[in-house]
Amino acid sequence: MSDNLLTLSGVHTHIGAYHILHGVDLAVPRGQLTMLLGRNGAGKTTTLRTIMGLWRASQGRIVFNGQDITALPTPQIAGLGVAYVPENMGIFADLTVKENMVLAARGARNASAIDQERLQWIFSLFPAVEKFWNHPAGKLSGGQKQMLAVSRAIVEPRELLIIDEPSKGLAPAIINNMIDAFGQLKAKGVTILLVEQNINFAKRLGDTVAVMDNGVVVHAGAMKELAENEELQHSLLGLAL
Amino acid sequence: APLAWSQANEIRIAHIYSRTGPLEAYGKQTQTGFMMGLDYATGGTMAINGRKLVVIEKDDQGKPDLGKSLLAAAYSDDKADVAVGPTSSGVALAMLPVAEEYKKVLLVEPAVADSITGDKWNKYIFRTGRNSSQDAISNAVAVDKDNVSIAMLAQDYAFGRDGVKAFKDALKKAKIVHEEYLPMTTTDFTAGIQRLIAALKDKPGRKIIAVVWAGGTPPFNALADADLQKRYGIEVGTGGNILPAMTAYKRFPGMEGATYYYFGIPKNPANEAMVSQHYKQFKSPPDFFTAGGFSAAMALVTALKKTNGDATAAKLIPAMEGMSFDTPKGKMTFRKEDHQAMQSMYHFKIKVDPAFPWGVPELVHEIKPEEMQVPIRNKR
Amino acid sequence: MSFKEMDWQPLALVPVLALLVLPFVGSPSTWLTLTVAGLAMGMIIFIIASGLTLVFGLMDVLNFGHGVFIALGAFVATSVLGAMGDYTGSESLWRNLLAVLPAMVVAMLVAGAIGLAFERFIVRPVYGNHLKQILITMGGMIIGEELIKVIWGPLQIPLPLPEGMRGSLYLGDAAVEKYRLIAVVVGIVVFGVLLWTLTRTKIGLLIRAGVQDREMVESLGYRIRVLFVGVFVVGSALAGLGGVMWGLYQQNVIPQMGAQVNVLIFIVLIIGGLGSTTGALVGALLVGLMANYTGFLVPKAALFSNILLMMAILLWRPQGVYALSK
Amino acid sequence: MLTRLLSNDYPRSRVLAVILLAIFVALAVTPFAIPGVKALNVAAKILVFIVLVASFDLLLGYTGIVSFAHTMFFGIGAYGVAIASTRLGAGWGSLAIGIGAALVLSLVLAAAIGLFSLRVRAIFFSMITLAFAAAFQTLASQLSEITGGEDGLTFKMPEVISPSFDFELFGQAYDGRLLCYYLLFVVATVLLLAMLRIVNSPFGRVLQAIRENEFRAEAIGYRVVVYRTISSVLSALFATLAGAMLAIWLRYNGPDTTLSFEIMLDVLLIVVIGGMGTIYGAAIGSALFLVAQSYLQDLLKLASGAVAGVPTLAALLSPDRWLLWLGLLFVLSVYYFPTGVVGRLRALRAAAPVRSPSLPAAPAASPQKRVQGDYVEN
Amino acid sequence: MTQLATHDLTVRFGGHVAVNGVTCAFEPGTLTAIVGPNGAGKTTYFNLISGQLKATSGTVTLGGRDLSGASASERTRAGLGRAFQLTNLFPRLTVLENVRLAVQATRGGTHRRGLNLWSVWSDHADLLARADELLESIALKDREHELVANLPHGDQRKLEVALLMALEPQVYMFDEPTAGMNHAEAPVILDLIRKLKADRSKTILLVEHKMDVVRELADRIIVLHNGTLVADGEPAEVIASPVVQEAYLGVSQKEAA
Ligand SMILES: Nc1ncnc2c1ncn2[C@@H]1O[C@H](COP(=O)(O)OP(=O)(O)OP(=O)(O)O)[C@@H](O)[C@H]1O
Ligand SMILES: Nc1ncnc2c1ncn2[C@@H]1O[C@H](COP(=O)(O)OP(=O)(O)OP(=O)(O)O)[C@@H](O)[C@H]1O
Ligand SMILES: [Mg+2]
Ligand SMILES: [Mg+2]
Repeated sequence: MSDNLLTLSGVHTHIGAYHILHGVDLAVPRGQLTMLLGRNGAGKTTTLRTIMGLWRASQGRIVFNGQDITALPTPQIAGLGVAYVPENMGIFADLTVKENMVLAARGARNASAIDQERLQWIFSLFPAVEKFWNHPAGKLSGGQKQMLAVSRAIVEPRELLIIDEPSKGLAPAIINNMIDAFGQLKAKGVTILLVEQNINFAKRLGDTVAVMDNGVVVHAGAMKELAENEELQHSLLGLAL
Repeated sequence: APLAWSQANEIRIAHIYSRTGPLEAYGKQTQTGFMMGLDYATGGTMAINGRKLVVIEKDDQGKPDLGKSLLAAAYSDDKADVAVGPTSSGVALAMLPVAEEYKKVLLVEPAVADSITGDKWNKYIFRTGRNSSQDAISNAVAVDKDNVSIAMLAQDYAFGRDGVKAFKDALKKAKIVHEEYLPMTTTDFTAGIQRLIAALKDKPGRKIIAVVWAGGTPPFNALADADLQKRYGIEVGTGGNILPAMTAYKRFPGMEGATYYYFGIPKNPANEAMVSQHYKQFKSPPDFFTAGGFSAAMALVTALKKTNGDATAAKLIPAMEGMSFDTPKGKMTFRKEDHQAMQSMYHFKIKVDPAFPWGVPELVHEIKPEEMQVPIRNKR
Repeated sequence: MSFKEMDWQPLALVPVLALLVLPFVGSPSTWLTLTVAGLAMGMIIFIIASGLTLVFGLMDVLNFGHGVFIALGAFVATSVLGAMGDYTGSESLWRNLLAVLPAMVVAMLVAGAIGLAFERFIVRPVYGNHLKQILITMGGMIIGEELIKVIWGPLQIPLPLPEGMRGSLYLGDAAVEKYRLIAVVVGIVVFGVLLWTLTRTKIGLLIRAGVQDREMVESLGYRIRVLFVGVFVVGSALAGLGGVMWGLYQQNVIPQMGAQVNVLIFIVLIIGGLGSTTGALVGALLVGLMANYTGFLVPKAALFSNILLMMAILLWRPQGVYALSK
Repeated sequence: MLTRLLSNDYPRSRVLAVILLAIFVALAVTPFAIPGVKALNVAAKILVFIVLVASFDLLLGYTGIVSFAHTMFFGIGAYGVAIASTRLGAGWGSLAIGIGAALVLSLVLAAAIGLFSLRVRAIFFSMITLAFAAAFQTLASQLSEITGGEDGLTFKMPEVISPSFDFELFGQAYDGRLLCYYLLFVVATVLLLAMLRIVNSPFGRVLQAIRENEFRAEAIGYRVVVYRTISSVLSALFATLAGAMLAIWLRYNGPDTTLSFEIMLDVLLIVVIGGMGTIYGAAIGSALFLVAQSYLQDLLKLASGAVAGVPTLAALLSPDRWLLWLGLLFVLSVYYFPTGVVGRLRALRAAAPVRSPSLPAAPAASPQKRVQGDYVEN
Repeated sequence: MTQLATHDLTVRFGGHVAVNGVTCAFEPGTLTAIVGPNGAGKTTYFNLISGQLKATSGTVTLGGRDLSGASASERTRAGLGRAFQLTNLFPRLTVLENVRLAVQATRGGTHRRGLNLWSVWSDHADLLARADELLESIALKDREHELVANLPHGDQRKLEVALLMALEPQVYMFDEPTAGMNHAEAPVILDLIRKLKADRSKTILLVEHKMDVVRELADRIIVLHNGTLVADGEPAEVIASPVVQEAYLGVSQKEAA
């Protein structure tokens, strides 16, 4: 089935006086893992923030699950079943790990109300989350914070996961765990949109790929196709997968 | 030039007072009284010898530096001949040298600090308002009996300390057993009252806590709640105040003290005129500072009549020194030495009358100027 | 927080301080009077500061305009109580309460409503920027104070305590004003409700998270704006309640009364540690006690007792007695 | 030459340059151009406030320290002059002694405060200074033997700068106040240029770095304590001089005149109206604000006269409610001048070319880092 | 020879020992990679060396000089330079000003390490020249007047490294310098590090999770696990060791075989 859970068409975004996105067209197929690649400053983060309504698109349309969300306020977009992990991880440093998780679990009033099975699964993926359960999140190591950020996004079932560079700062062992986790989530029908620099990640997980440059999507297609075409990789990314 | 002509035909009076700021309420009463007084004293013509009285109002906001520049601007830019005001003592003290610089009269009303007619005085300064000593001495006269022990409760700044000192100096028979100074901003009086109780409770004879307090949160409710009379036989005494502040007096029936003015006390035509006029305009009786403003106006008009409308200091000063004039408080006289108006004060006793929201002071005795030895503190 | 995890040291500070000064005061009855009055005063201070524990402590909004809601509450009370002379004049405490309770409710409603507008027009543009908060809320404060003067006049207005609440009760030789006991009851209720809401619901967490990273909280799907508005309104309403209590305590109200208590309540919050309700209570009680003890023992120092207390506490715990994490 | 004088920190906007020049010229000719004592008083006060506000900008705009105790130093300067002139009599000698002693006291206090500021959270520090300033004001009125208490001190100045000194110029009669005014004018200009030099020195840049990220400034090798303390001290010394200027002009000083919280607020507001971290903002802000403040009541008098028939409106426009409008000014200035007049004007100029650096990011763009010291590194 | 050494360096947070008795010396001219699982204590170890954290016990010495009691800024001036894992810049200053501040921080000169109150900053042309050179080397010259807050993440990471370069310290500590950096950009940083290595007089410490980078650059690897130093040696040897294979790379023995 090739219907798209999320589509952006002709999205322009301005930040202050700067014109950052110049008509982004992007389709995220349902149940697949989409990779968003591109140089530093290409506009990947800006695209994700625009989807979440954290920046406002000045032109164009964003449609999620058949609903136009271009002008919806952020909480409502999240309420439709979107989880977002920003580039800076968005950890509440003054709150404990537990409190961070409780907030992420919208249905739970306190820690004991979080789905225990799911929580155990998260603990098995990211042992640090369990180990530092009652510690202030601000004191975690860089990688531990990243784990917490991803844990928050998956603590409850969501239709779409949007993650800005999930593997940043993680040790290889943990990256493996994360790849497994995304695989399991995908199997459950979750759609995932990732910005990622890690090649292993991209190769092992990606179904579809979009490459951005200068605020527009310059290539979109199947991951396989890009992985096999070295010439294309060079011209788009200047790298070999 | 037409301007010069019109000015020649005018007597320009600057009234500088707290239209805004912490003393806004007092300042406005003064202004009301002052205008009523001018109207009354000129028989409604607002002119003397054909020269119109023009009042220029200025707002010192209770700030001394501002008052100072306003007075200079009034004398120089607005060509005021004389000035009246201000509300606060601090502002008045800053203004005094300006009058001297411009060689024009400043009639102080109602600022009370002794030093205005004391060591900071200069010959351009007159005052119709009572000074701290007059306040304190009259209050002392009201309670000064044999076998009386007094503990003072005062605000810890110049006004409070001066008041206590003058009070002490005026006492002949009664004994001061304790002085309690509390910060001006005190709201919780428990500690102070405990100290007062400790100082007074075992004293023989009559025991009185004499309060010198102006503005802020007055201690009367706290004193009343402590049930001092019942528990220790301790009475409370204090001076007069503006009417809203006297609601607290309701809880002290029989309390004695001395006041500068209460509209029901003095019996004279000026007071009757002022009270009826005030009721007509505002549906309420005139208050403490209204009487002051009225008196200042009467002093000024009396003096100007004496000089045939000449408002220069050279003419006004000799005319005003020793001059007597009528006021709502009866006759006042500018004493020659320090230009302080000598005046009656009223020894009262509080009665509770449900018709009034405040405790009503009933006259016990009018303390005539002759009965008070108000010290002269200035150097001529 | 479980009973065991609770940090008891700051709470112990209150009785320790009280016992320490006993020998200096000497007379036990005086000591009792001072202590009970000080604690009760602390409770009143807590009530007026409670709104700010939400607004400043939790939302991190340096609201210098908080005092205006205190004044507003007090002025509304003068109007309400003034219209209910029958009830306030009665000797019966119950009839008095029938007058005071509506006054409280109306004051809270009015203060809350104004708080809504205040949040919308004054505070909303400056979340997260302390400096601008100081300025703009200061402006709000001045405007509010002047509007009070326009409506009620610039004069001091008496707010007499209802008959039945006046006077004192006696514990042996020590006297305690009745009104202070009422304040203690109100204070305990406010404290209980606040503590319950903040620890037993997610609201406290959400606000703290929202202050750190608003966007993230929104990305998690919470409508933080609505929550902030709500909390601000509740904070303002509590200030209104505090105003009624404070006005009745002083028995007269002036438009500047809010500005006068501003510094005091900030001190209480700093001593308590931002965001902690229990801390605010401890801070208020300490301030109340210290004022009475120094006022009795070294009156000269009473003026500076709050500041000295604050400095001492900050030297002990630079974040206040109960700092949230960190 | 001009570059040296302005420390290579040009206004960077034509409109701004014109306004600054206009203010400078206006202040220079006020005594001759505008008659009246009031105008002269306003102009003198503007001169004093330019120095005071710029000194505060050094602390707030450049170092990022929010202190409410700044008027304390202003007061110390004024009291220095006041007490010395009262005790030792009018004279240049007593002025020098008074100012000298005040500078020393300010230096010690500011150093102590600067050191203390590192111990506690920034926001706590501001609240503490608030309490501290209140305590200092109380102290000043308590020590009435020395300071004249609530009533303050009235004193005299050396003959040449006193009103009693009359002289003639081009056939016109003038008095010593004119000379006093020009003394202030010269001093204010010199002090302002000095501060401009300081903020544009390598030191000034380090202060900005500390404001932006104290943690990192320390990490790249700057001893933050030292810079902070020096900045506190410098700003206190300039404020002290401003206080001395005011006392010389007024020949009066009292707690309300230099120590009150109201002045602190005015200073804050002026910094923000003018534009934080620009120094030039101090000049523009002071001129705007003081003129508005001084003539607001007069203006309202006219306005309320015009609407005398409408009761509520008349009540709102009554000159007695001038504070209401001042309050509104606070609110509106934060709304419409978030970066101050200077920031606004510079942005106008910068808006033309796209992707210009000096355009500030939209307010919501960068999530505010809350308090300095929050940078918990891992 | 200026040698960096830590002796029995330990820090405790409550009951948690984040760095546990690490004794290690680093020679000039070598690049030592520090690897270990997340939370192993790598960043904390850096913090202890550079003075962001005070050690519970143990010492840090540089060229025999004991720096254990010194503040962070003192250590920087003594020659310990450090880049951060989470970007940590001066957001509302321009790119150029950021670098210039770092250039003037550790070196004397007429600017006297930024203590000169009475000269105009823009007159110090030598600072400008050096800053320009550095920006050139990280390919950020064209954005030098941009406010740092407006840079994309990757460029901020590059600037982070440039600040360290500007200090010209004896010891360079990089904490995951290429995290979040695109593969087209990362080489810029890696080139810089290579150049430093070539200099042979600098001591370089590198925390990095990307094993290909480590393999290429490191002369020596040390492994931290739960705060303890568990392996130290030649790269190939250490990577092959069971601790690294299992605890870090997550490869079980079977798979590796
Ligand atoms: N707050 C802002 N203000 C101005 N410009 C911004 C802002 N945030 C981002 N930009 C600009 O927008 C462009 C795109 O940035 P964005 O963060 O989307 O890039 P990115 O593809 O995510 O890069 P990276 O891989 O480095 O994270 C960059 O040129 C950046 O300078
Ligand atoms: N200030 C602190 N207070 C309490 N615990 C801390 C503090 N700093 C670090 N820790 C803890 O010490 C441990 C080591 O953290 P560190 O940041 O050194 O890890 P790391 O090896 O750099 O990990 P990563 O690869 O994820 O960056 C972590 O478990 C962390 O939670
Ligand atoms: Mg990005
Ligand atoms: Mg790390």
